[in-house]
Amino acid sequence: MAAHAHAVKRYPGFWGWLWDWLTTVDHKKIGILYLVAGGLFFVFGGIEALLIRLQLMFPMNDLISEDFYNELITMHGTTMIFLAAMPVIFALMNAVVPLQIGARDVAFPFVNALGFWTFFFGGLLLNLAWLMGEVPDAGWTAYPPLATTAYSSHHGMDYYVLGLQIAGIGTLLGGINFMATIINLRAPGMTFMRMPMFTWASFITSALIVFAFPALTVGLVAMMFDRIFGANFFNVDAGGNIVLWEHIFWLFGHPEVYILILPAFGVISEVISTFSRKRLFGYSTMVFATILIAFLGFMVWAHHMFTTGLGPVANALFSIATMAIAVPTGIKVFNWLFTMWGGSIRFTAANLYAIGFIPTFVMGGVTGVMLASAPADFQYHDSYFVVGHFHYTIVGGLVTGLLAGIHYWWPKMFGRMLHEGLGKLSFWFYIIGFHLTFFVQHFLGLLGMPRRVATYLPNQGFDTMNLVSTIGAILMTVGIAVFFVNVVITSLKPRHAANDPWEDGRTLEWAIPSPAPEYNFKQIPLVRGLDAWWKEKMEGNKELPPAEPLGPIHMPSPSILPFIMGVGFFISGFGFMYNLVFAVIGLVIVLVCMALRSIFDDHGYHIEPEEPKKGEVAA
Amino acid sequence: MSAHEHHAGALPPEPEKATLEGRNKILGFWLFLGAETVLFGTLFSAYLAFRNSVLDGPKPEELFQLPMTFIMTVVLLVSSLTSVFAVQAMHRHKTGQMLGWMAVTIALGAVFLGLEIYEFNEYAHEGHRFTTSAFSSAFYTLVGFHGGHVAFGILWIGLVILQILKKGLTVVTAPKVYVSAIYWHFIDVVWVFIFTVVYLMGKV
Amino acid sequence: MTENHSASQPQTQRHRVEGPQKHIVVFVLSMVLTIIAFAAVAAGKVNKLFVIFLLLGMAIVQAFAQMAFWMHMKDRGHFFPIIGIVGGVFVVIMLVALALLWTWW
Amino acid sequence: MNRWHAGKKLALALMFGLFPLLAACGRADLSVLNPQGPVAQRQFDVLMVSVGIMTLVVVVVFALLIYVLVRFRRRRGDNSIPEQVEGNHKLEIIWTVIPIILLIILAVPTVGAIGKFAEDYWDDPNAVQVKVTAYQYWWEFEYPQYGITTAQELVVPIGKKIAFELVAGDVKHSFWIPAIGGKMDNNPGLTNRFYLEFPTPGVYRGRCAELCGPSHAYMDFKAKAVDQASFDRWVAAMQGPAVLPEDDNIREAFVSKCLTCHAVGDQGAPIGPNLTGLGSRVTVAGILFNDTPEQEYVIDPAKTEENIKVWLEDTQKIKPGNMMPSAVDLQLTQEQIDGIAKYLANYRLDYE
Repeated sequence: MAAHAHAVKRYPGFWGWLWDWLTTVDHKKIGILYLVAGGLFFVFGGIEALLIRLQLMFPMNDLISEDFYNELITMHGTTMIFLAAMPVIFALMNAVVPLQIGARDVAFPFVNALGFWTFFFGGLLLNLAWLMGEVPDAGWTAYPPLATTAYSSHHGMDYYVLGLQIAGIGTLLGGINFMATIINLRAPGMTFMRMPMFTWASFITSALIVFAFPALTVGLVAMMFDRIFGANFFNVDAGGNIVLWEHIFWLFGHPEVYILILPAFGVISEVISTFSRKRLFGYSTMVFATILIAFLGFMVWAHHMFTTGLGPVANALFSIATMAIAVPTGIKVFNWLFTMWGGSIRFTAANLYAIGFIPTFVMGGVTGVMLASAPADFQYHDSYFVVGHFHYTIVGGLVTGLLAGIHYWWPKMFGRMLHEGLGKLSFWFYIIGFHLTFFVQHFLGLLGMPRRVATYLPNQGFDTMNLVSTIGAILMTVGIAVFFVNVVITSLKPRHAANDPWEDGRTLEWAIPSPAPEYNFKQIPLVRGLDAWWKEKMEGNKELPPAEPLGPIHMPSPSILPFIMGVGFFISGFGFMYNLVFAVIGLVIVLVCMALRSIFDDHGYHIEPEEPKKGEVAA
Repeated sequence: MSAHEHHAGALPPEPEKATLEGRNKILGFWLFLGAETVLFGTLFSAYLAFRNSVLDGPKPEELFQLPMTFIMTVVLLVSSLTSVFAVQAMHRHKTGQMLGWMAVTIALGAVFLGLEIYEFNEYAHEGHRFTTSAFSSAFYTLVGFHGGHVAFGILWIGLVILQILKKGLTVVTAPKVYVSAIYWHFIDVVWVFIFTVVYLMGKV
Repeated sequence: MTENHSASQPQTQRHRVEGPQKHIVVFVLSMVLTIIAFAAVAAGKVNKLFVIFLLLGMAIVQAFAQMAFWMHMKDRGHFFPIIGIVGGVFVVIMLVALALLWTWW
Repeated sequence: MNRWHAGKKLALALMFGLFPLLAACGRADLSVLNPQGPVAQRQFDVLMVSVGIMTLVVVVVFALLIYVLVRFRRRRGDNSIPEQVEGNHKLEIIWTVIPIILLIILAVPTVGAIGKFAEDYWDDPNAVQVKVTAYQYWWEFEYPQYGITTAQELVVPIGKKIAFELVAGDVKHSFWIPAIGGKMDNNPGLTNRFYLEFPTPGVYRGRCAELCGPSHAYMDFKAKAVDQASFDRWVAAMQGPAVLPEDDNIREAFVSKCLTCHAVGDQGAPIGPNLTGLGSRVTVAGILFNDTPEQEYVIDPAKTEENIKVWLEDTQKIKPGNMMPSAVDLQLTQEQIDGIAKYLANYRLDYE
């Protein structure tokens, strides 16, 4: 991760390098920070997953204790969703969206850095639970009363509540930032209906974040007040009600599922279209389908609660609403297939992941429709069938999509091409391992295995399938390990990726050098249609038409304040658990930083654009 | 377009929207208010769910005093109006007037906050504490979150006043005035629903 | 989405100096609605369900007026602010419906 | 023991693509795919409708995908630019309308079954009422019509509607007997009602489906369906006076150490699981089986005795986090342990 030429004052050596990364407000660098942090948490979550699978490899296995097992499942779920999947999504959004809309940066570069550091310190706080020996253990859904102090008296769930609260603030800031960026910073000519599909997906995802995360915030506040200040939201004896938590959690939680999957849809649309050399089939329908999915996503949360006892009317309504989501999703799948139809499909590693996504996600989608049927869900609910289903959507869908996106945009982010052979090898290990792991889990559920069990009795017909599942998990691990090897090998190679390394790039990011210069575009481009870069290439142009004359480029100054604010939140999180004085100190740090940011105007600095250098354009 | 293109004395008619940064700020803040709407909505739904879970504590109709609530409502409503006047003064580039109205706004906000603290104190003496019941927890969380927003608004507008005194009204400071005013109105609108749903409907 | 103006263009706005009249009208309206609301509750003899709907109706009218005028949502260029608030309100409606339905159930 | 129906199995195997591991549809007393009662059968029918529709969708997508990948792969040296198709409204309408039709086909039986399962038989005089209270890692079954309470092993008559009222005593649990019917949650502070039917006599495995703590995996119970005459005899036996250990020393220990939390018949305290007729139960603590490998669910009292001792020796080892102290903490002598185990293993209700 080398830093490139920087026009502001830079300090030499390691500390200068570190300072550069701690203070950066450049969306491309923040994207890399998100990718590194997300990758780190992904490794944590992956180790947890592997331990879970090893424990379940044999009946009545005693590799790990029941307590530890519950800690593992809780941390695995929480880490993977909030600390691995979300940041990698933000990594791609940061790396790509400003480039795709022809912008120099996001709307709020400072807030962008703040969002990252807040997320990072929230995640760190949550994972410090391992070191402190008091680990969350009530499942990632944290249903009370199991998650209240009456049944979980140690600080484990406090780490969950406070860590997620802090990470959630970061995510909310990111969501607002990307909405504002996409609304206000599109290049001239880039109308909404000319935006690349990934940008659309990012826009809708950001909107979902803005409207869904506050509900989680309130849920976590209520849980925190219950746990720390003796409130009674979920205390049945004092008139509280546990179902409130389930409603609030899933009112956030279901949109969260679409927050996760929509960016993957966006990635697939880009990758498949590029490697088929064809424009996206039915672009406007795709946009409409995305909006519809997001809208319906808010009206289906109670399908996670069919067995809670909401009554037949609610169950019927939520069943039908849930089934309705299958329609726009189905439209998307067929539009991808017909994007490839008549195209000229190139099987790069990125495209393999994207193509692998389609059947895998379809299988996750159809089991989703099966789950939507409330009476049958009485059987599936909280069984391994559900585990199989949501791993098909979140791993088979989201993670596969993210891996496609990472392979696809890696040259734009780092200026180097990932090794194709290793990429393909990792794909085959990953996809075969994935299906081995999770396909059998549907049947385990149907044969009567509940989820979240630390072990199971022999002689119930579970043994073989659990063994197969564990072998699959090991294969998947190999696939991911090959990917990491690929990353390491690639980082050692020279940085010589071309502007448009896939040669069939369609959108604006492929018109500029890889990696993009600090200011992205020397001149803000004029966008003349959908797939703007493709259009220019087809007309024989070597560059985008500029929308402004060459001139000094204004850049925002780096700042250490976002990092300090993250630290402030971190201190305050600890303080809420152990000593309220520190909670206050942490929050005061945050407020003081906010005031400092307001008082001292950021005048930024200017980059004088040089004449095009030969070295900048790849030979 | 950067802040440097505008110099003092050549302030545009709507200085808050003169720069891209200003427009970004206003848009981003509106989106934040969308999130705040959900935040308060969730708190309202928790309150509504628990409005009857009073246990041994005082019931809402015994607890709430209409005259007090009415005074608080009027104070906040007037402060919202003075906040509009501040923005109007800004549009006319009358910095002094603007600062005056902002000062009035935060003064009224402080009165509101003082009354709320007094009110909470009274309730606690009547046995309506944070931990009494699910109803009391939900009440204090909802109304307390609103009070926290008022307190933050006072600090914020105060800081903006100090900045204007130091830097004057420019295209950099104008968006701060505008955005803090929008925030203040939003708090007032939330209070409209609090006095309706919590206090008045609790007395019906 | 029919919105297709390019947002990076500076918005050219004509200078209109607003008088305070409209805002005072909104203030008076808000005050009147507030007084009616408090009076309806203080009177205490009216039909309960009617009062609740009256209170909610008046709160919505008052909030709407304040957002339209004081928060300038009626002005041009407020498409996305409206989306933001409407989106939030949509989620809130789901939430409040949830709270009410579930406590009745 | 696995009485699966050949036709159903064949259909399933075809549907799921002849998955070799699905050699059987699982245990008849446990599997969703092997329904043993009308509720589970109806749920299975909805499942099959959805599996049918979804298989169709998956087959179409896979076929299209494979065709596209083979037919339109890029040949070496091919630099032609394909036609940039914008879309096709006719096609898009087709793949909007067909899924809607498929979903309606699924929605109709779904809504019908929701209505069916929402029927409340609690006040039906012909139904048997069972109040199920779930505690951390054990189940209490109260029969308000008969004034009796048992634990861990639900005994029900065949052919009647069993009306359940579900509640939790501590954290949230979920009551699930897969072969008989889908689950319903036991919520603290809220009651849920639903019903099940057991047409065939036999033992069915039930379990907790909601994460409830470290021993969630061990929170199993059994449902024993017997004919009406046997059920009546069982009720009568349960209603009868408690049988206490004959040996004075053992009785004294049992009353002072066990009956402070447990109950037998009309004696003891209703804090922990009721122990009346423990010797007739298939398991100790829900997971230690008292039967022999040769004959499933035929109780061997010697094994019961052994299991009770295993349980008493270290309850936290069998079910971590449960509330029951081990023998050491109760200061039971080895002689008392043996005596109590023998007494409980032989405390059988003669009803079958």
